[in-house]
Amino acid sequence: MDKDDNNNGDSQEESLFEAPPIGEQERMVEAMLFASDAPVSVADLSARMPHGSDPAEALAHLRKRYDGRGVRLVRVGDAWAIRTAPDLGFLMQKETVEVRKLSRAAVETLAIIAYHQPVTRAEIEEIRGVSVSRGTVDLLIEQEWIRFGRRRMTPGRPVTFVVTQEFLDHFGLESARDLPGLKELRAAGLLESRPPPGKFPGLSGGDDDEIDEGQSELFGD
Amino acid sequence: MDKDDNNNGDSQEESLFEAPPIGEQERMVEAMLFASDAPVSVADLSARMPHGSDPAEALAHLRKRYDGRGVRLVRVGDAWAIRTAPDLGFLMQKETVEVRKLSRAAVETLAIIAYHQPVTRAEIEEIRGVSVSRGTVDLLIEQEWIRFGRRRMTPGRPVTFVVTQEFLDHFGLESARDLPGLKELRAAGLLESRPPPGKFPGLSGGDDDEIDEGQSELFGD
Amino acid sequence: MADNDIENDEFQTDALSVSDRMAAEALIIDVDGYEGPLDLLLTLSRTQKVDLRKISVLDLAVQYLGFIEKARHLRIELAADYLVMAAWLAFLKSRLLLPPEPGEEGPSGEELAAHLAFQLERLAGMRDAAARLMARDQKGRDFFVRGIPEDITRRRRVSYSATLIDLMQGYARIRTKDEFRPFVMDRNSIMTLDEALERLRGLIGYAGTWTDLTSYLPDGWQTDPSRRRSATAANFVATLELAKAGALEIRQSETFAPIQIRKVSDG
Repeated sequence: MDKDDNNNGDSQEESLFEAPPIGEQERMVEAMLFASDAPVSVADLSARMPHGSDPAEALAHLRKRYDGRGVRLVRVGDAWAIRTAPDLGFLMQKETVEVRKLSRAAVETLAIIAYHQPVTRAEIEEIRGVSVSRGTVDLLIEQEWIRFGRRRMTPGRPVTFVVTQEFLDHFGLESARDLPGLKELRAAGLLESRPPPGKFPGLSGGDDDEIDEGQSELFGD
Repeated sequence: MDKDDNNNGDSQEESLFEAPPIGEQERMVEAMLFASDAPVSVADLSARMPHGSDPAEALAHLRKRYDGRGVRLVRVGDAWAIRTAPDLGFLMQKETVEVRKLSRAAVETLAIIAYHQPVTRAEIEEIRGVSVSRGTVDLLIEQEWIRFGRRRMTPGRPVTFVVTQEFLDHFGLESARDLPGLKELRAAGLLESRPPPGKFPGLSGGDDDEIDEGQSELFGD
Repeated sequence: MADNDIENDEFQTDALSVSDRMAAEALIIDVDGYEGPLDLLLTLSRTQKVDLRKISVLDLAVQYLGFIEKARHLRIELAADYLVMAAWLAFLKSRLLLPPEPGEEGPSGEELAAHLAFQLERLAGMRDAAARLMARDQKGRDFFVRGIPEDITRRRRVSYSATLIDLMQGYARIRTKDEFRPFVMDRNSIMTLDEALERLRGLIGYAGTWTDLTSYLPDGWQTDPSRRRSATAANFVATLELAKAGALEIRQSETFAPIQIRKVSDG
């Protein structure tokens, strides 16, 4: 394509700034369409490419190159975008996961289970100071972050909760023992105020696990 | 559904569902990686592809195909992602988000964690010769560049820090083994932990059994 | 700082010229710019212009001590760790210069020097590594992710997201709250200043004549030792407050004698 058609630049400029080869222009268009958060118009492409480039031709090449591939070049109004091939839509549906923020009650319940496992529902309630709703526990089980542990050998033989491998994977932990303790949370700046010295009120019914000793002991070997 | 097939697949099923040709698998991998802005693990790809597929081989083909193009296939830990070619960054000013300027302390702390991981806070302090401020660790965790690793099996069981997949992705590293200059540093013995002869003043850290006490003193308030 | 006179003497004998002083200050004034003594040592070591592995730790110790000395001349406050390092380097210097005393314990001067050299080289190595790391192509600056991640429509599963930070903060929130609990419960044997003040303000109107302070302790606070202690202290501080406000007078006939209070008469 003749550069004069595109630009009004005088001949001197043309000789100084030669347009990149079309293969290079194709790379540029590919990268811009990939990274852009909205379809990009030919004018936009042109404005960002070196002087004398011809995005329309580069687009034509790129479109041909993607022909029959897993993604393709599609036109959206007067702009262009890269989209996955429609016949592969079934692969995307697997990823069909709606992400919701976990409620504060659920986060706290989960944290207590992680730090104090195995822990009974009554113990969770004692620590949080409010009752644990059935929905919260169900949700965490459904999410496969907690599961039932062994029954406690105390009157009533209450079930306990423990965290799962899925939980560890999700939170990037190698084991529940690697959860940082209060001191470390504070050191990392995640805990604002320094509480007055004093023992953590013991959980009722704790048999072998002595929670009073604090976090580091809890997960000690 | 595909997942179920994988899990329950017995020999009968295998003969019924033949894996798609490798060219088709390549398209699938291409589509899935294009669709996602985060790296996708081989296991994830495999779970979403039809029974008998070999995403690793498809990835190898695809990587070759994108060689020299405007986008490229990069490896991030045990996952894969498509990223624009770094030489085309100049086209992308519009997409550039202002990256928070890291303090010298934060940069050095990050480097020490990357090169010495898993590393305890006391070890970082020993190397830098000054205490690590809470804000620094906080910032790096928030940035998702570091996370808590395993506890060290030494007295006090201090937590360690390691770098994340997001760190690798951000700095375009396939794995922590590809850190620049790692080999030279190791060859020079600079990544070994070498206990000081006798007591060494001024620099925090030192011997491990002091870590726990030291932390609460240093970072208490 | 204690020996000002000695310093003044030194000042007169080897008085620095103004330009010398300026130069010294330029080096030292920036002491806040160093991240601790090790950083300063690394900077000083650069002036030796040799490979860090061949550095002379003895020279470095002398340089560092000279630096500290200059700072003292210029009356610059140095953080404690700089002074600790100076003391240690003075010790190291003597170990390096003098033959070891027979039967002396501990590591040799050479071992200590070798470790310091190792630390400096390691710190320099990590600085260099950090610079190389930051010089790499970075996501969002040099290369980019997919701008339009495919909008994936949900089919059956709802995934709840929470980060480790959420989890840890949640836990910290509960733990912090609970650790306050015993403190709150303790308060039934503690009388606060506010309580005592409020009560005394009401009672003071009746204290026209000198009255023993202890007679103001409320019922139920006079027998149990810890409650009595708390109530006495609170009442005493409250009387001081009221005296300061001009509402009452306090007197005590001799040391350890009963403290008496009386309302200030309007007249």
